[in-house]
Amino acid sequence: MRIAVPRGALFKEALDVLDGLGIDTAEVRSNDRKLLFEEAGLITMRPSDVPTYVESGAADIGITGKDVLAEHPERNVYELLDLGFGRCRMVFATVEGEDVATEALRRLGIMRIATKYPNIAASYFESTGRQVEIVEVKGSVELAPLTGMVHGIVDLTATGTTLRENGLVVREEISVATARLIANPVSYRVKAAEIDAVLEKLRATHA
Amino acid sequence: MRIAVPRGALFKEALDVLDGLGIDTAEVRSNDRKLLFEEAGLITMRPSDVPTYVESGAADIGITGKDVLAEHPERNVYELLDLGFGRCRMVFATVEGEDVATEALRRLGIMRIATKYPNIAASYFESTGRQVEIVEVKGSVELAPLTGMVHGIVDLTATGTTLRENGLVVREEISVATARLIANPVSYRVKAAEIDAVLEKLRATHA
Amino acid sequence: MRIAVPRGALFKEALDVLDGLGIDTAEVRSNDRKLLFEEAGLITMRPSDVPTYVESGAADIGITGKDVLAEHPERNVYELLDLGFGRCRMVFATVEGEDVATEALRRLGIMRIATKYPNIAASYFESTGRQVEIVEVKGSVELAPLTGMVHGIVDLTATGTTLRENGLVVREEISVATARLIANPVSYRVKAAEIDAVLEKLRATHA
Amino acid sequence: MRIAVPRGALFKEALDVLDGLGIDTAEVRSNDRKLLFEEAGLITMRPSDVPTYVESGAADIGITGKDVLAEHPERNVYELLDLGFGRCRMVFATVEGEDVATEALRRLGIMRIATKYPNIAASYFESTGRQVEIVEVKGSVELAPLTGMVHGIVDLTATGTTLRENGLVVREEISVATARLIANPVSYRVKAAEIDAVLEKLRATHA
Amino acid sequence: MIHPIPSGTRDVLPDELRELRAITDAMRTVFDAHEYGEVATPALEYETVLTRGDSAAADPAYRLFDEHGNVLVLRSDMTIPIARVVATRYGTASPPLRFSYIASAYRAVKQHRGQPREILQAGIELVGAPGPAGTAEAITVLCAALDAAGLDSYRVGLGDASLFSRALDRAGVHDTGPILRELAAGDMVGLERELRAAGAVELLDIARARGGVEIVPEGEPLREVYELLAEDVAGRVIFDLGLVRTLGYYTGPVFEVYDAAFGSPLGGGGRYDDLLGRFGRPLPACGWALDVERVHAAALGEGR
Amino acid sequence: MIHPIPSGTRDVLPDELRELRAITDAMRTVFDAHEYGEVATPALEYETVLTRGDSAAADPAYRLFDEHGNVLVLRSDMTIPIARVVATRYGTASPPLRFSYIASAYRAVKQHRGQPREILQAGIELVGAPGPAGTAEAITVLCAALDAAGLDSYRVGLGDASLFSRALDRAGVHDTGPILRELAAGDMVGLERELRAAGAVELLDIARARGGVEIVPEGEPLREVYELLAEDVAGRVIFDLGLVRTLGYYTGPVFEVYDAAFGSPLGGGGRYDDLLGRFGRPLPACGWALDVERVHAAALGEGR
Amino acid sequence: MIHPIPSGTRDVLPDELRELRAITDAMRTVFDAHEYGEVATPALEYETVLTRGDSAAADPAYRLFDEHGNVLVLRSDMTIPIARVVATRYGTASPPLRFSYIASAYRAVKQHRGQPREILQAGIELVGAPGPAGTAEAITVLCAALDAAGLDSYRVGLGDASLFSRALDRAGVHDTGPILRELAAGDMVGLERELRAAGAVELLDIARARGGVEIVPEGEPLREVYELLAEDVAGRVIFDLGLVRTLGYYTGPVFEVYDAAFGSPLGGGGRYDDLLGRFGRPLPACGWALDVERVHAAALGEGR
Amino acid sequence: MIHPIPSGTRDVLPDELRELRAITDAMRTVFDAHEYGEVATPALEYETVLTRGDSAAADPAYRLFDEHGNVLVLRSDMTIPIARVVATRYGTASPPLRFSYIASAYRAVKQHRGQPREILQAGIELVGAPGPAGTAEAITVLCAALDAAGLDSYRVGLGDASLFSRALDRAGVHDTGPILRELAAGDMVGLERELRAAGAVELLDIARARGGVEIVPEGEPLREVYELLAEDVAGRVIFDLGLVRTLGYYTGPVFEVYDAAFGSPLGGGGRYDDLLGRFGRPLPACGWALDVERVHAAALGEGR
Repeated sequence: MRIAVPRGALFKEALDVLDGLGIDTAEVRSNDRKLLFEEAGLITMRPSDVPTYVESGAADIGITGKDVLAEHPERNVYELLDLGFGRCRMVFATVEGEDVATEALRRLGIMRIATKYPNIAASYFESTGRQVEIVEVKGSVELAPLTGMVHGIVDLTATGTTLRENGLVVREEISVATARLIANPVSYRVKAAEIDAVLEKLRATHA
Repeated sequence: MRIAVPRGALFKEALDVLDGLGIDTAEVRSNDRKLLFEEAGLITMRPSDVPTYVESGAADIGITGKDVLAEHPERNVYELLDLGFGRCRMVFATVEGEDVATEALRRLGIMRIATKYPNIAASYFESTGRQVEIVEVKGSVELAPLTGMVHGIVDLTATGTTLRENGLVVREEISVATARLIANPVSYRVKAAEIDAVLEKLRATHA
Repeated sequence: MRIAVPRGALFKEALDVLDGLGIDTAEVRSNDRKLLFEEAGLITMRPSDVPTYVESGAADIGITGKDVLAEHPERNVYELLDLGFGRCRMVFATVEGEDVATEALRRLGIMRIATKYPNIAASYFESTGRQVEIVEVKGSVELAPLTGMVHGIVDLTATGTTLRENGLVVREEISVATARLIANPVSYRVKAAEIDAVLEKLRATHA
Repeated sequence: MRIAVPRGALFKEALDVLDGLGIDTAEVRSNDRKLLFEEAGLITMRPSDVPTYVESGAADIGITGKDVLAEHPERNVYELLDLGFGRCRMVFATVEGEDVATEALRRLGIMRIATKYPNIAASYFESTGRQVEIVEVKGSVELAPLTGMVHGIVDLTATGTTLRENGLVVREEISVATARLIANPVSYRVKAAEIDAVLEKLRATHA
Repeated sequence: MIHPIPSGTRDVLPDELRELRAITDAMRTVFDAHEYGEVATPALEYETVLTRGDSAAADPAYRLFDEHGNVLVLRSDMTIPIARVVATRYGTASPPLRFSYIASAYRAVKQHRGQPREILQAGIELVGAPGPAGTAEAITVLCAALDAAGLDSYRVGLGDASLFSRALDRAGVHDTGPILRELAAGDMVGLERELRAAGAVELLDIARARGGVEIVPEGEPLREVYELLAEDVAGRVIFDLGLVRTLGYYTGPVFEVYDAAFGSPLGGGGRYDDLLGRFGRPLPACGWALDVERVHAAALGEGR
Repeated sequence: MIHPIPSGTRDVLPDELRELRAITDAMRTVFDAHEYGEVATPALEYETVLTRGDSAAADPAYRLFDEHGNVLVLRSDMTIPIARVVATRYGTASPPLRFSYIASAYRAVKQHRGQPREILQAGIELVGAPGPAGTAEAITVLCAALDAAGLDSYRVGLGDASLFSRALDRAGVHDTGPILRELAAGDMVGLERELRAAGAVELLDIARARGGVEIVPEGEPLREVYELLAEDVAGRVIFDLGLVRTLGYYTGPVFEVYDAAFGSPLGGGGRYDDLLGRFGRPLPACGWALDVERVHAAALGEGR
Repeated sequence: MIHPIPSGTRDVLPDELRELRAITDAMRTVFDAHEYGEVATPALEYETVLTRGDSAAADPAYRLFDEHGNVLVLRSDMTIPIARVVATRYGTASPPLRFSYIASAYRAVKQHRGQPREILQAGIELVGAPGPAGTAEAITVLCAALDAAGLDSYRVGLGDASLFSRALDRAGVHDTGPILRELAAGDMVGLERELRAAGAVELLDIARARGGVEIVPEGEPLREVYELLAEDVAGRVIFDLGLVRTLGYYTGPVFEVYDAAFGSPLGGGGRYDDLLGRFGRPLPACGWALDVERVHAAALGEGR
Repeated sequence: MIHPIPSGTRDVLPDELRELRAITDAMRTVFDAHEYGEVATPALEYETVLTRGDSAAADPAYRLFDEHGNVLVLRSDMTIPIARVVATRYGTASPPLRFSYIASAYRAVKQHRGQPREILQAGIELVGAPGPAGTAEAITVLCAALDAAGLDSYRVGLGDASLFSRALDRAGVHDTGPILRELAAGDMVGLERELRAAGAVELLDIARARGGVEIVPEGEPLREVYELLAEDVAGRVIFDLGLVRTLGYYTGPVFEVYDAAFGSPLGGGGRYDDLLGRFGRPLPACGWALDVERVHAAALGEGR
């Protein structure tokens, strides 16, 4: 059985989970450049690639954030368990002081929003009756309103520190995300016994 | 005038270019967390966000790689100068040994290709008469063929070291990319004198 | 008030109806070439043109056959009264003897049908699960199957004599048609009193 | 070989043509109700049905007016010879006096036209830059403008008498139509010798 | 050279547009005076949004797909788009809300029928003002707009979309579909047949009744509306108890504008107290739309 | 020169087509042997006809309009067209009716996902033969077709589309929509949340149960089906009590074909005892479809 | 209940499909024997690709948009898709290349004309074999396929798409558009008028000539083709010097199949030596397609 | 409840619409004062008509089919429709003809770019008045409209669509396609590469020149236009010798409106002396269009 492991913010805790399953993560912890650990059955990658590998069957199961899954609901993977760690909030934030986004909405009919999560942001504002223009950015979203490019942002935040440091205030909370265990649909059947064994152990720990 | 500066592989050389223009980059070099340097007129960001800021007018000019521009030809920015540095090749690579991609093409009619550059990859294979299924990944592309998820990859490589380390060989070279100076179309006119001054200095250095 | 009067099979009885309303039809009866009788408020035309004139408001009311109305349900006219005369049947007929239409359906998957009523014919066979190819003809429909052009016909018949003379037998009856009084929707309101007076007299006679 | 013969205005002269080909038309001339004359190889029908029978192959050749062919250019038949008789003009006519159609065009932007030839009429006005609303009627077209339903008509006229009798004047002539000999495309090849024999005789007479 | 435009559409040149603009400017002045704020919505709407309002709105002239394969339609009227706007953008605003518009709508018409597919409409929607007062206000603004457009001899046909259904209900008829279908089609022969089959042939007289206020049964909302009308407005009204508007969202009084100089209605409207609820903001409402080109043609026709 | 073809489609050249034809010919021989008569239907169907069968069938890759403005779609499977054929053309024929097909179906897939939109399917429909005998016959023909295609290590996942709904019903849960939505999405976290909210968290174990016949509760139709299977067919079965097929018309036992050499199911099917009734001819039915190109890819994968 | 299917399409039930399959299987055996490798291409192609082959290919029955707004069409024949395949996928392969197909094509037909829009075609393309040998090979395979389908009395009309143009050129006529348009429309009256206007009325006799090989002028390629045909094949030929195929890509000999038992041609083809070049791989080519359902109808008609 | 509208479109509510109407009313007063008669054309045009004007007009946001399968598009600007009107409806009228419009246009934009697809435009077309006098009149009306809209700091970029082509011609460069493509794309790197390959790298300086009238070569039409401008209008002009408008029909002077308060041009226009001829009425012409919402946003931005 092959497991897709997220590097980045979820990495450490994901490895702890694997330790709990009796998987030897020593090499993974020590080798920053290697990605594929055949012996341990692990593949490390960016969290947003985890559903891609699991969906294709290149990994049987994997760990990634709910934010990634929510932004790409079209991925055909099974979501087996909420691992609880990596808790973050998806928020709508603007520069502190008068709310320029609302004023733009009234006089221009629309507000511009920067985000890495265009699907989540678009459906959130649509559901609350506000017309927005989504500007997709790949890097530090908090920069966008400071330059005047947008009226506000939608982004994931753990502690809110980065937002505060950039003079942004959270205006609305959209949702909460944690790490999830996911599985390939074929593996879920033909490797049912192994996957169920993993689930049992994790439930004992995380439930 | 506001300038969008790419962090990452192009960062150091981009700052050297700015030094040559007489811009004080000391604070930028020393402060890893700050993004907006009002005094120096600089905004730092991921290379792939540079065209976004410049197109919107949030930055008047910016520096980014040709690969970013080629993957997103719809961005309405002016490409003013080839800065020459940051030279990389866009290549098609597969696992060394027998070419599994070609065999897949013959019997299955199609080969699967992982890439961060779906537009470039798709149009390359289309132009060479090969049917492909593009798998877009966000992180380390070289991992994908090792797991069997794809038959080959299209990726940017500077030295080829990462490819070699992962047992991949370059089968075909697609194009070459270097850093470019770009400008917002309105700034290009209403700030013509300032932009031309920059260009003159850079041409003296880079041509 | 202007009345559209059908020439042809319904002509005589339509004029009798008008006589009953106290309208002087003498000139109409005697003049075969004149079409517009201003004084009597009558316009004579082919039955299939009656809904056209009434819908446009060029005539306030008119008399025509239900077959015409059923073939053109898109005409926006009010159907006020069944005048009872001009009774005909819409039938499906084929050449007597073995039913070539059914055999065509089995081996060729389709049967060809000639008709002046393509809408009625198409919806009838569709509703009975048979695939047909409609051949629209303008003149004597009964000729079509005799030449081998079609496997059967859909046509209006009063007595069945013409069908019999041409060696055709009625296989199925589709519907029955009689003459109807119709009105323009605006006239129906702004000339409500006059139209209601007509209706009252006719109901006394025809109900 | 089977020949489709038009009843109506072209009937007499069409029969004369057939006489010239050595075909015995005596029974056709004498029997008004019969449609199919197997022995003589003749089928009689409305001129507008002739292309239908010939296209399907139910008749090998036929005679009909150019107006019928022009209104239905989609019919896949071969037009072999201009027989010269049955000469008529397709005209645009309005009520005599001030031209109400032109005034409607200026203030309402459009004029309404009644016709039995919607395709010919629509393409004529389109080609002359006038916006029209076509009202298709089946019977006496000259009635339509007298009732105010339309501003003008497009119709076929031989002598212009009917138009004059109804107070209409020809404003423009659209085209001229005569009787034509047409053939089924398959018959044209597999019965080439017989058809060429007919053509030779007719050319001797009509050219 | 021939450069055709789509059937059912046309170019409007300065002479005609000047006359049409005089009409719309006059109407806009009426709307402003009555405080109906003008709104504009996209020409294209999702079909699923329009059919939420009324399934008959699913048959406009032009339909296409967006890049996700969703069906878009060129709007067939402005009532449903404004209902959508109210539910989406005025979710918490206090009623009544008054909106006006001057905009093109698109209709499906048959080939060779020559009818326009692109129709310039002027109209209002009064949201959150219940009838009969709301209905009377809408009819009053309607007559003001027609007067402003220069029409002399127009009449307003006034009926009630629920009246006949209620009568059927009282008569104990449950399967009303076939009956109402014949009524809507204007087929009195079919209506009689269906009523007879349902044992309620006596209701035929209601369906056919047109005339003065005396034909309106006591207690009907139509009477209350009538009493609220000023004399000049009331003088325009013809009652018509069988009046049915083709759009399915009407719930009470409905009206249509007629002019003897034109063979079809010039416009119409009515109460639609359930429509806003289908979009998630239940509020009573009433509105109407006029076909500006028909108003223009009728004005010219009257002048003859 | 570049001459692109639509994304999600591809050309099949003689080398590959020969291998695909060997598979379809082998399957057709199986169909003939079991007396499943082959039918062909139009590639395009009216959307309103497909959605009568199943609203999920309204989301195929390609939609267009006919000359009357009706929406046409390239069919997304053959089950609904065959249901239409039975209702329309076999209105009075005596059941059971056996049909087979080898035909392309069309699917909506996201951009840059690289999945095919034009899918060559081989399958059968058994109409008028009630379960469990009908179900067992369909599974038997399925395994015969897979064997004929040369697959060695395939498995057939077997579940029941109604089992979980019935369990919810017994647990007194009425608002099952949110629960079934999570199950269909394969979101066990969401499923647990919804079950907990409905006070039925103990049902989570059913949704997750996969294994041998021992996991099937006594009295379930699945047991009867299993008992009717020959030994070699039975040996292919994995029970999966949470198995849900995306198409909404399934009413009882459902199945999916898996092969470790391929990351997605190779095909599947099940009982749909209500579907024919929606088209006016109520008959029980069962059927399945295989994706011929996936079967081919799995056969090559097994060979490695 | 009524469940319509798009006009011009139909369901094929087992009785009929068995007869059609017997025909296609017999033809496929002929194709295999002559080493024509079968290919399959997407049902949908980009309109811009098809019109590169021939602008007349831009008028198929069904057109739609992909998610980028590009126009897709259901292919109207297989010749252009195979030309695309050769240019795209066989850019460096050595000619000659032989391809066959059995596939549906889609045609625009008028309403109420009842003609099919979805047409099952069987055909071949012989790429890289220049005429007359290539043409003779294609006609030979054509007759073998018709024989295999069980037709007895068919004839092959043989003409040349360039013959009349060359005659016009020799007569010094330059503005050939109006003349060729009349010829293609089968309007001999118009043709005479245009030829007379161009001072070349004597060419009318060529346009009308049909008969044995004696009508073919000396030196014409048609004579060479004829000499290469075996006796039984040659016996099927009727020469027709005015024969024009509606598709514009033909460059030399063209042919059509007739049967007295059917009122329209059963199929046809010809040389198209320029088409491949438009796709970037200049190779001479020749091919034909038969309408399988017409072949079936003609076979039944002959039997009567 | 969510009731989405198509991406790239939006609702305009009374507050905003009042501000937009103030702008369009002010512009319309300017148009009337200069005797530009207002016209209205169908929102939908045949694609074949638009592409006759300019092939780039073939890429609007929304395309659909009419009942005959012809492609219709929501117009992407008003210049081509007015050219069509002139050719079709003013075939014999004496020039000059002056037209104005206030109408929506529709544009193709990429997903997730958030740009509007439905754009409210105000503009004029001056037909039959040759440059430079006609060009100067158009620019004068443009500035009057921008002043009336309340803009303070706008600038008018002025170039010439033919200037660079003429320079290439003088330099003996014939294969200008790749060079002009790079210029239009704003890719100066590619432009330098292509110019170098063509041996004309010295022209790069022309493509990059922006500044006062002094940069305009003697004898260029731009100088004549400039001399005809009143002082206040001339003061708005920035010359830009590399200015290229994306629409292909421009033949001489072209212009664009910039405002530092907005990151994209507010509108633009130019001379198109060949366009009318393509529609059969060869007349010189000049015109421009402003994006009313951008003008509004720039006015608000200036105010900050």
